[in-house]
Amino acid sequence: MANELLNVQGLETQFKTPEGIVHAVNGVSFTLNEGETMGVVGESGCGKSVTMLSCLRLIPQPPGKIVAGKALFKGQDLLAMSSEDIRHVRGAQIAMVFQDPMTSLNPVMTIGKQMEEPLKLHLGFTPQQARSRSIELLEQVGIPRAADRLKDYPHQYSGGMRQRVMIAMALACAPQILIADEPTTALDVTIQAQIVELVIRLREELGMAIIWITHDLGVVASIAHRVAVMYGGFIIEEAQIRDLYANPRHPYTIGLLGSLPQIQEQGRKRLYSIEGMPPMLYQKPHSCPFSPRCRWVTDRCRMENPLLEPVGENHRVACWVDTTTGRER
Amino acid sequence: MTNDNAVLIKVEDLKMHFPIYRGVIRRQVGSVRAVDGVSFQIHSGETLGLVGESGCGKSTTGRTILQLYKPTAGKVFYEDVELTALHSEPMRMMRKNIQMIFQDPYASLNPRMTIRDIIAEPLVAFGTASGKEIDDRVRKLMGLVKLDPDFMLRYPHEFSGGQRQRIGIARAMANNPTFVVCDEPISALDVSIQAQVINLFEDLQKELNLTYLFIAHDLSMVRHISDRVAVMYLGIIVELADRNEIYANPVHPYTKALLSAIPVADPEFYETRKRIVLEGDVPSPVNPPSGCRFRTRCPIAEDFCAQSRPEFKEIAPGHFVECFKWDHPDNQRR
Amino acid sequence: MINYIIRRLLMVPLLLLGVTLIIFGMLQLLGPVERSALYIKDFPKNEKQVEGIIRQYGLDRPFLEQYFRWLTGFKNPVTGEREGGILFGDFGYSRTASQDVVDIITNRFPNTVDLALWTVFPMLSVGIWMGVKAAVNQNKFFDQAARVYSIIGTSFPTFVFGLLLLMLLYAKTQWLLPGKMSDWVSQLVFSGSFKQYTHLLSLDALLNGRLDIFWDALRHMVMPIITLSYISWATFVRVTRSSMLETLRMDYVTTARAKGLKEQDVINDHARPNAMLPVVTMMGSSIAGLLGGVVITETVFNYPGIGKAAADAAAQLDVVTTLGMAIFTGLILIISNLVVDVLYAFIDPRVRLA
Amino acid sequence: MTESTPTPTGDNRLLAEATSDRKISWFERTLGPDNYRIVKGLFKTPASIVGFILIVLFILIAVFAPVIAPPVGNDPMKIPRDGFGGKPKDPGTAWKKNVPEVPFWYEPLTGKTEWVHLLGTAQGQYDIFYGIIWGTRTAFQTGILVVMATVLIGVILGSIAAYYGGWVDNLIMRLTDIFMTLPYIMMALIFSAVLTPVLGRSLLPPLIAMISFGWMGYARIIRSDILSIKERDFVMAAHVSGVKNGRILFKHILPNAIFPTLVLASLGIGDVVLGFAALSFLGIGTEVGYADWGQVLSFSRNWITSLDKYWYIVVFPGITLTLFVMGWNLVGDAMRDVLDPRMRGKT
Repeated sequence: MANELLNVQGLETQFKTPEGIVHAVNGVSFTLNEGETMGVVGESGCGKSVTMLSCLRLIPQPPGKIVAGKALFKGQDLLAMSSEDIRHVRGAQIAMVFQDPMTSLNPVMTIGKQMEEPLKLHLGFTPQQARSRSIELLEQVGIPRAADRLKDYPHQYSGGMRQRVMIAMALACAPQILIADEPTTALDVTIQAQIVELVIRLREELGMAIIWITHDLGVVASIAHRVAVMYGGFIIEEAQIRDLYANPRHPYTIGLLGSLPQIQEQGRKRLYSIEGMPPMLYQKPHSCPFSPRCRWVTDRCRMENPLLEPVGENHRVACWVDTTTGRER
Repeated sequence: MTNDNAVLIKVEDLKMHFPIYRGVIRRQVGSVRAVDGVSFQIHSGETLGLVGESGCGKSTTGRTILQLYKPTAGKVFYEDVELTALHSEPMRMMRKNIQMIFQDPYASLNPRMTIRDIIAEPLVAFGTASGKEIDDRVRKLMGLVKLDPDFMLRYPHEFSGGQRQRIGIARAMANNPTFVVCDEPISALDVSIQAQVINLFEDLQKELNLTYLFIAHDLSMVRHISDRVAVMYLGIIVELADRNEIYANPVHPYTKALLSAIPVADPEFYETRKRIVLEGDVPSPVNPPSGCRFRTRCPIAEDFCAQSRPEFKEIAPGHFVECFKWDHPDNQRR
Repeated sequence: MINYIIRRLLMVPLLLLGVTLIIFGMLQLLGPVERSALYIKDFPKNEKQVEGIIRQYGLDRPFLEQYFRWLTGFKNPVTGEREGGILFGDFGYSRTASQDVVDIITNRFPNTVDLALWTVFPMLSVGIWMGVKAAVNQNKFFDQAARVYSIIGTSFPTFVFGLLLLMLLYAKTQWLLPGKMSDWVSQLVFSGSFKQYTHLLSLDALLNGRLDIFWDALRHMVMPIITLSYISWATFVRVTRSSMLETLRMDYVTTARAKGLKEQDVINDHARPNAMLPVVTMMGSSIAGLLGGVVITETVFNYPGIGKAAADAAAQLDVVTTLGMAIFTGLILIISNLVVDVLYAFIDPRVRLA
Repeated sequence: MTESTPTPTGDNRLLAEATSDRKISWFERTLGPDNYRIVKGLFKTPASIVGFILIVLFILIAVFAPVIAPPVGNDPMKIPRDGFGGKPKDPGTAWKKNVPEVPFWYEPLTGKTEWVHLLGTAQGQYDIFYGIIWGTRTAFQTGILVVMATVLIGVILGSIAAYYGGWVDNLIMRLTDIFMTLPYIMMALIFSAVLTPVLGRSLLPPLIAMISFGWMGYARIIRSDILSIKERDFVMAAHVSGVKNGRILFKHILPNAIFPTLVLASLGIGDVVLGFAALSFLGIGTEVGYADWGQVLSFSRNWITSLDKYWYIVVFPGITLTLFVMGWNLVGDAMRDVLDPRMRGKT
């Protein structure tokens, strides 16, 4: 068994809004092993980004607040360490890439300066060392004429190129974990393919573990080893990639996969659709958050929130109903 | 599969260039060639999918067909009426038949109007209903798109994205149109909501015998809903064919790359197949490449591709391609 | 960038033309005889001379012709010298001050510059510092205090504030003084033994090594400086705070934090430079405002700058003098706006490299 | 134009989605969403409530001025004078000449039966209390008039620029630029000075001057708001629905573009009154003795060396003016939050 790198236990995060407290993450636990790529899938508002930002304590506080939980990175709790210590983890050992490359780079700072920052900060590079390393990194992510382009500002790069810069910057200090928060959502399909290929290549070269957050079940299928599906601030299903797509067990996962048109489809099949809307999370759900939309729903689902429990090898589901038989477990 | 129904919409060499002004005296220094000569037909009762990446001109095409922009050149026909030649009042009357559904459900509803007023607006504009009839009709329309008619006095901000999109659809259906341009109607919605809306589109089409122009960047959804598919790149249509044909036998190198770049929700798929990854970015529509638009990123481009624009050629019944090397061995239909 | 500057430069003559047209246009409300006051030095007026001026300057002619003559003046057929003409620096003659308007400007402008010089730094730095600090400590005590201050500051009329200062610091305690200089200083200055290198009293005092005079100059300037500052702080706090808050929500700030930067560096290197962009424009117009004469503050403290000259003339309905002041300050504002825009282009790479 | 990229569906939509489930009161339903938001903004924070109370207080003073300070002589806007003596008199000094009628509230409140100069007199024996009470009417009069006129000019010019575009737009906007370049107080001063010989000493010269040089901001804002609303999808949707141009303009574009500006502009009354008082203070405007705060304050300019003795000429009208302006600013601050474009649609 591979070494455990990140172990999150019972993470809960809330946001204070004028309308009330939003329970964005309601007790999420997972582990990430060395060199492994974990996909985190869910719709907007399911808490997938907030979970990962909470691990690095990057949610704005206030209005956000991490209420409970641990995030053990190599045995040390990221949520309990001093703000000085977590700074040495951020960017050096756990790095992040964000959704929108247009807004994630500082518009009034040159690419070079932004690239050099983590190198100087975490590795103590001299300006010259940082510069030459930046050039190497940019070349590694496929930016032509890297040395010249260090002087440029973000607005002089295209969207795809900017995301490459973000990736280069994240990998500058050879982190053990790369958290990619919807890194391809804002990009066009062909550029998206470029970025996914790039990350797969870099993963092979550098061997870091990746957490890939997305709402696109297709993108995750092409890159992840293991997938966690989130809904209403919970992980509701978690499995090895092939297992999840072949044998989805949670009604939500089944619905999500069914609502996608199949690429091989010939005639016109009606799409499976999940009726209703995602929950609002103004209260911490005490029943299964998916129960109002679920076609297998039982009385128990409306009373008690199921816990994530194993249903097979490396396959865990939070559901009172065994969807293969349609009976309560 | 060819469609024997009558042609409903005919687009001939449509061009839409947006001028760029610069300087103190606002001199025109160039133009964004958003749509640069596209031709196609849409048959009654079918769905034509229009796909491409952002900035390729697909939305502009849809809006220009609706005469929301005055096209730079080209003609658009609805049945026998040339829309591009109509003055504003006759064109307004045509809007009974031609409708549109917008991408952003948050921006396309006036925040100061109730749902009832929003849906009733086309009815009032054409005087198709009045007084109490309006309420009845609004209730029917809300039922049609599966919204609770009791919500009709609410305001848009009280609804979620998917519900708002249904309101937009109800508004478009108010005067029983025949042709609807759907401009990326699901791209702003959550995955689980997308299927709901797509199913609604299909139900409405069957029920009301609608013709759709379905614009999207999501190729798998387009394949699902369309009868025929047109692929756009940098202001032109590079390939147009029956949906099974284009997905099974893509000819244009761009279509191939685009299809291979679609994320497929099947991990096994990726164990067997490698995708074609295009190099570089889309050139600017202000200054498109000479000759073939795609040559700067094309894996099989040759020098002569830069010289003139290829013909939009029908290489098989109903299968059009704009490429010099359509009969290249790599490009052969299988 | 070059294009941008050229475009901006081309705007200057256009603005000047518009400004002078508007100002001269206002005169059309008056009759030709009143307009002739522009050029009359004698008082009481000699009717023949008035008629002569009306004829010479075409004051009864169509507007554009009048305007043209006003701009360029004319050659006196007898002496052969040019008379009048705004373009040639003849702003007319001030009846109330019994001197050429240009002379008023050259006498008074250094005083306005002197005051502006000492006001700029406290005015800009404190307000911006407060705004940044308030945003960083959003909803904490400092932020609340800054917001309260901002509301009170923008509501407190300068002249009321100024009068209260005078009441406490001058009338009651005599710590600070209104006006520009004490009598002994003015005697010294006029006697000629005090060398005027720059015509800015405070600087000249330092250059002459006369700390006593410098101290006197400061005592006269502190009240106007405080008055000008408190109100700018109030607006700067608000603008800087909201700009900073907006910037702190930006993705690139999260990126910087995710890189592991110290919070202080995140704010200083990433958030603040971006948040300052809109503030820079306001800084520019504030400095321009200072140079253009601060009418109310100068009047309250009896400080002999451009603004007070304009206010005094206006109160006596001396149109000629105020007109001259308006054209001069208009010119100053046009130039400083130009400088600010160019500077802005240098600071923001998106404009510079466009 | 270039097509917008698909809206990214990140977790930032959490709030927008969440609001749709909110309970909606009958109050909100009656007012409509935007008006409700504005009214709610009025009572959002303690500060804005204080501001609202201040404004209401001043309105009451203006309305009930004849009861609070019974008019003396024909023109109530003329501050009554107790003789012609030069030196100001302290608060509480008995009133000798032109004694006003004693109103009903006076005795129970002060315990006196004779009128005194409640807040003292300025030079020339102008009663400061009268100046303040009746000056409230002047303040509202000038404030409302200038705001209405500047907004009207701004809306007309701004809408014309936005609607016609092209050279019309260019012309109007360059004109706006030029007016913006001119220093406001200075130009108001000059224009008043030019107008005074023509119109005589009255409220009119400073009012016209302030209107002439005060409309540019509104023209700019309204133009840009209209332009951005014009590009919004719901306007295009109205076109597609076959709605006629006139109705689109009046039902879809103008209400969405102009209401926020109108609300903010009406809160600009405080600033206008401030500017007007400044002009009066500088000696421009109404004839001496007119009930107007700036003018009462300007009396103090002759007593600068002895302000410690005659503090009441500054303090009472100064506090009144400050409170008036602050009332509008407090409410305006809360409104700006409510109407901030970034906050729109988030309730």
